[in-house]
Amino acid sequence: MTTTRRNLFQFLGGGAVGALITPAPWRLITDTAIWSENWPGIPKPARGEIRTRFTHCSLCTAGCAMRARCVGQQPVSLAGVKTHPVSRGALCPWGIAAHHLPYHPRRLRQNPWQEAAAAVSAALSGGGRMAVLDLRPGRTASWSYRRALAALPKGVYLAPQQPGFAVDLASARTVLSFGAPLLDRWGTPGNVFAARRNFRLIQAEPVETRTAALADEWLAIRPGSESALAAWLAGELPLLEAAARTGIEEGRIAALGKALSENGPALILDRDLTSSAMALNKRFKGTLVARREAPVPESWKKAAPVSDIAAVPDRSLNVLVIDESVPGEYIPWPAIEPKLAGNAVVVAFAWTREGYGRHARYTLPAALFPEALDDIPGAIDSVAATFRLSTPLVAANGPVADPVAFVTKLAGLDAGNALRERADAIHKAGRGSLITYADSKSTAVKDLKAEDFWKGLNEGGCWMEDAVRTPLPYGRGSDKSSPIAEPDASMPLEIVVAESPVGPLCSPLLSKLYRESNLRQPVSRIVLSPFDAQAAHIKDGGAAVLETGRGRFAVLAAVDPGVPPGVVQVAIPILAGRGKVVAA
Amino acid sequence: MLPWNYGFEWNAAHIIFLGAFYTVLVVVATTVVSALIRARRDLGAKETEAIRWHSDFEELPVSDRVCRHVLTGEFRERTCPNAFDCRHCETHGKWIEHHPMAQHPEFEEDVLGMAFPLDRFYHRGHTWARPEEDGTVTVGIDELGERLLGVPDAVELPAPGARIQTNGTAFRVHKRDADVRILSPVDGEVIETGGPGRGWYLRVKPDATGEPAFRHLLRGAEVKAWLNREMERLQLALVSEGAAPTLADGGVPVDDIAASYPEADWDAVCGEMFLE
Amino acid sequence: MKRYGMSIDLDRCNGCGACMVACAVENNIPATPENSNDRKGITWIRVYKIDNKEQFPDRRSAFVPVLCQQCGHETPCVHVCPQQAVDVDPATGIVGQMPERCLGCRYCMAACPYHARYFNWWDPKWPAGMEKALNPDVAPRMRGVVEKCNFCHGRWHAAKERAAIAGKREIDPADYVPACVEACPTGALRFGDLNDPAVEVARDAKTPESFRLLEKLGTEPKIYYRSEREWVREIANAPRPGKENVRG
Amino acid sequence: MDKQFITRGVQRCSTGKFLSWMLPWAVLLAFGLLSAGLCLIKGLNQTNMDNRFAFGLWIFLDLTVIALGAGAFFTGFLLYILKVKELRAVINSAVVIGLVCYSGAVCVLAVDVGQPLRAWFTFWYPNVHSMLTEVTFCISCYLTVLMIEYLPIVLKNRQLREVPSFLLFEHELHKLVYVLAGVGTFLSFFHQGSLGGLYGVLRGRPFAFREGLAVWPSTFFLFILSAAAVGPSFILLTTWLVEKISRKRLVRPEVFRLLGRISGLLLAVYTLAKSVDTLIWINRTSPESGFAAWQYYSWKPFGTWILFAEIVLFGLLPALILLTPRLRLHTGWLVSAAALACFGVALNRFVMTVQTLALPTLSFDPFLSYFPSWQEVGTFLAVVAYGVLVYSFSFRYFNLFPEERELKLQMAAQEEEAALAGRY
Repeated sequence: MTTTRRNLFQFLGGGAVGALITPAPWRLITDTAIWSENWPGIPKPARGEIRTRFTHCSLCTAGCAMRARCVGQQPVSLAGVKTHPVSRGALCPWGIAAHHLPYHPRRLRQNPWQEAAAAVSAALSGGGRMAVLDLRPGRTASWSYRRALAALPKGVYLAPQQPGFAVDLASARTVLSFGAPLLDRWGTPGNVFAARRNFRLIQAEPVETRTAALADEWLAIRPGSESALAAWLAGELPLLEAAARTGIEEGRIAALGKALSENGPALILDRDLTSSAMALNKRFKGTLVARREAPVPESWKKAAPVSDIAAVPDRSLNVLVIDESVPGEYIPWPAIEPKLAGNAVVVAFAWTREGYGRHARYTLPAALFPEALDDIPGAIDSVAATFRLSTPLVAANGPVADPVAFVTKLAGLDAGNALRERADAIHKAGRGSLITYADSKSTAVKDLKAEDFWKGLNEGGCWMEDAVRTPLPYGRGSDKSSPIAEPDASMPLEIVVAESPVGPLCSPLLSKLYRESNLRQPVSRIVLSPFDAQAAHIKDGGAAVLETGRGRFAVLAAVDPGVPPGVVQVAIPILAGRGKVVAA
Repeated sequence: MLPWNYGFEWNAAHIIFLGAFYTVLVVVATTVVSALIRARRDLGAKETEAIRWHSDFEELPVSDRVCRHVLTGEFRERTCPNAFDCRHCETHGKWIEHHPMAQHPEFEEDVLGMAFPLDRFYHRGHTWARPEEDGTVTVGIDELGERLLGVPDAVELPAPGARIQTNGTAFRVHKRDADVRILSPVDGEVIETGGPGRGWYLRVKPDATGEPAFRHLLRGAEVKAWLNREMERLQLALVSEGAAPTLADGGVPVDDIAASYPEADWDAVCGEMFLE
Repeated sequence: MKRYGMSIDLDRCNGCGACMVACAVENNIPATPENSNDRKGITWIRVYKIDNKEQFPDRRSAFVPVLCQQCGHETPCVHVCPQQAVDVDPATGIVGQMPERCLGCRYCMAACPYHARYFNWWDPKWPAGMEKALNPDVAPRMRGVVEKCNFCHGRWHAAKERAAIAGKREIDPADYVPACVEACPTGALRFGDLNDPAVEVARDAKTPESFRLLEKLGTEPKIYYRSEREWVREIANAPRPGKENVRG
Repeated sequence: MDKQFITRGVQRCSTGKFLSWMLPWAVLLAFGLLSAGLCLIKGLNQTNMDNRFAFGLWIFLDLTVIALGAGAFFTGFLLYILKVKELRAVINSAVVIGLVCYSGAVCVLAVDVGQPLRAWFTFWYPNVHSMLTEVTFCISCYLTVLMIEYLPIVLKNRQLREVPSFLLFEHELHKLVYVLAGVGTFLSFFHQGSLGGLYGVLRGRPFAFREGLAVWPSTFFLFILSAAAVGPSFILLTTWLVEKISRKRLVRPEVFRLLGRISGLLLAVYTLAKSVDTLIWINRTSPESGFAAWQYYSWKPFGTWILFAEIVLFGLLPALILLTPRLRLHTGWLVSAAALACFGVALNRFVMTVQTLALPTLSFDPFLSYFPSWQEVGTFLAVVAYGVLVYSFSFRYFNLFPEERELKLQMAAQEEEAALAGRY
């Protein structure tokens, strides 16, 4: 027979129908689902060999040990290191997302190094005075600044005041905290939470912060009356008056005094660790100890002294270099500005323009965690001296300028090797031991060669002095409590800081804590009691202006009956003080 | 959904649910397909005209579907069950056995001033059929029809040789906005076509001759009764289509009714009168 | 046959949010656009700040992490999903969501009493370069599908593989811990197999202070909360509207 | 101009007038399509729905229009299965309404899901235990049936039936239409029911959760009842509207009354069933899942008034009116009762969808509120406009009311008599 076209069609048709009763075409349909998985614009995570690397977080002075899970060289997640004796495997939300920092959209992209250098040397040519503001003193980099400034004719080294002591939480049994955010990114979180089980926490604070919420006792004291309570504890104020001023029943106050004196060792803390309340530790044998620093090379000792910004004469600075590369205690600009001479050159080293960059003539992009190699000074709660590096996890994403190199270059000093020199000095001193995380071993320094010590530090090791408690010589500072402040009428509200100092918003994912859950109070929001809100004609969620000694801030107001009248709850530490709120 | 798909199990839930689903699909599909097949078959069997007439007949108002014997007053009340095809109507068959319709010459051929000669049979769609000596049948539009259409604007006649069937379309007439399908009074084959001027439209070679072949058509005494009825219907139609009720006085309809009711929806009027 | 569950000590949670961030990092969950609100974000684990509805100075607050409660009986979301995109793994008792099969009808979200399910309202987007830092073990989800906590399925899978490589049949309990539990700095979150009486979680679940959310619904959640505070334990029950939350 | 397409002997307005009526609706439709397009292209972030209010205006719309469209299946059932011949006067109109409602609902559902391209997954991996699967299967099958039922109406168009094959197909299909009516009834029955089940099975939402028979919660049956009850009411309402707008008599008053009576009977049964169900729910179902029923109604604005409105004001009241023969004689009463009934079913669907989601389940939940975005409203309006357009078109060119021509002649006859009476 001859095959006609008709036969062909019949064959094809039959084939098609027959195919329908085999799984093949149906499977095909099923597989098209995969197509709708690969939605356009969905990034594919890079695959590759999984490595583990160790470093220390330098977002704050806690310097928690970190285990980075990397694909090749790229860190994809961070976790704490359980074997670290201080941080004990704990990380805060900022630390957990720190590896996103290099990709932050608001990061600086230009590097006007030449112009800045030229302008600075021009300003110094006439024998001008140069100052460096170091937001995190105590680092090796800080030593390099001080050495450079000592070499310069009129160099001044500025840094926020550091308490001369460390806090030994582990041995405290009763802790009285005047609004110190003890359980919220204070000191080294891991260390605090480990110690928490051993002490009774009494939080004296006008608003219920995270710490107050979990404290064994919350003394909801009247705003601004901390000093009154302190004064009573110092025996300078009768109980009745203390009760009257603080709004706490006499019974509870008395019980507090009893607890501090009988259930020792006691510890008294406040938010910024400077106020006279700290002096109470002398009276109650507070577990404060002398702060200890890791050894430094002898040759470094001729360094510029640490001076307080307040001590600098007004309009005396021709050049101010601000090292903002590591987040630290923020000195408000109004305190700095008067010190600058006319047309002073201000150079800020930062990762974003949103800090001092707003005021500086030049803002240079500094390398930041986890791109920069730096060391981290001991936290307030680390009793023993410690030395650990935050070794870079990723190459810098974009142009970076090294502030230390910038400053030391002016003084013709080479500090490129400072960390190594410091490490050698520590090794020479031969005290303490090196803790390595990969093998979770602790090796005495004297059993190590300098090379291996340095290598160990770079692989995410931590040097710790063997625990020695040097009791604090309570000489400095008066133990007299300061006079109780009288509220002034123009600033009717007490500004109370309810959030721990936020690190840099290092990752877009931190929106989970703010925009996506309202778990934490954003810096742009204040919280008022219904009374004050009503008085100022502010609605919940409405816009408002917060007036403080530090200027006026446009904010969003939230109303919460949990906030006491007379208090405005904010999230920015530097705003603490008195102020008033008006509707925008 | 199919045994080799994710999550399919041979359990009651799946079997009942999917069983019901597939049954529904099958039933619906079968219905549509069988309708298609039957339609195709009808098309082949040249059923179109018959079916059109039947569905038209169903659409007619009950008042228009009355039996011819009601018109004459012989029955009090009866709706035609056979779509005006009395050839298959037992009632009609029995009735005329007992009451044979005599052809009396004394019946006048003039009804309301319209000529309705008795030498022919009338279809209720206003056509007439006249058997000729040579066995053919002449088909034309009756006087009332003529007057309704007046002088047609156009006429579509079937070609000689075409088949026409009772109650099917014989030919079409266009008048003003009216496009009227004129129903055929007989079955047969067209052998010659006339036209408006010539008093007749078709000459047909009928399939059957003799009385039974014309049993479904009106004749003799019925005509007048029927026509009176038709005049009422015409009047209603005219009124409902927006013409002034001037026929009310029983006056004689003018030659060209269409012309005298320019405002009336003539399409509707003709549709009504020609049973479309 | 495992029954993975979690115990959450509300007296330890300080609401720091580490778990939420760790979860987002682990599961490649992007941030929502600036203009979004807390009802369109994706937080597989979400820490709620709750209070005793009193005024100052009687106000007391606590923090409640809420994640998928992994209902073990009549699991609401599993029953309603029209295309089997949700299932319970009999081997682990974990309620799994298959985004690649999800149609985005959101019926499961209406069905979930714990609001633990989240919809991708936007295309997933990360700042330029940040996609390099995504977790290779978890595929990002496309817009228009529902997702939820699956006890870090990626980690479970990895642990399985490691066990297989080591030639063990069971995975080492210490080797499989969800990201939130690992991240919790206060140790408020604990994770483990509720069928294994040796683990802490199983013991926590039996303490008198422990409770489960909306237990009376009969969905047998596998997340156990505990608190010494009477008013905190009240959250286990249905809402009781007070004047402050009855709004027009 | 388009006269030859209009059924012979019925009066329709001029083409110009018709177009000017359609234009605004067409504009509305265009706007709605724009909104829907935005939702499809940019995603559902265009809406104001969120993780907590996962369903919004659209689901409410779907449930409501499908309840109102129930007239199609129920009338078909009465006419072809129970042989209630009078209903032939409205069946075509009912079919068109049903088609409009169902196709509208399906379109909105397609926009409402996050991944419309995966809609077929539901057929491919059906979870036969899910009410939504039942809904999807029924709605798609029944829509097909409705389209087939709509076909004869279209093919009966004056010009189309000139084509022999159309004429014959229409004729043969119409002979088999009772089969379709039967299937349609079956499907629509389960469809209405599963829409009710959709919420009734939500164990996690004690406000909506109900006990029931076998796999079906009581809401399954309540939805069928309420839909069957308001279906005729809605046909009554629309027919009356069309009569008013087109200034014509389309059906005989007896048909109106019949529709009213059917509606009234079923509404009475429904109201009774609903009350019993509510009592069981308040006293047993809800408390057993740990929720005191009173608290649902202490969240403003949803006080007990909503329960009262649902059962008494929009249930019992219209039922009584429709069951009172004396009142049935007045179109005013009939229409307003029908309107009440329709509004009642809408309110019931609103309560089931919106209130269910607004009420908190966890003790630290707030009471939620939600307001649709303009894109949602636009899509909603698109369905309305689409309905009006399709219905108007069908009304003009197809024979939706078979008795229209006859009624017209009757009117003429009456005028005639009046005229004669005037003369002598």
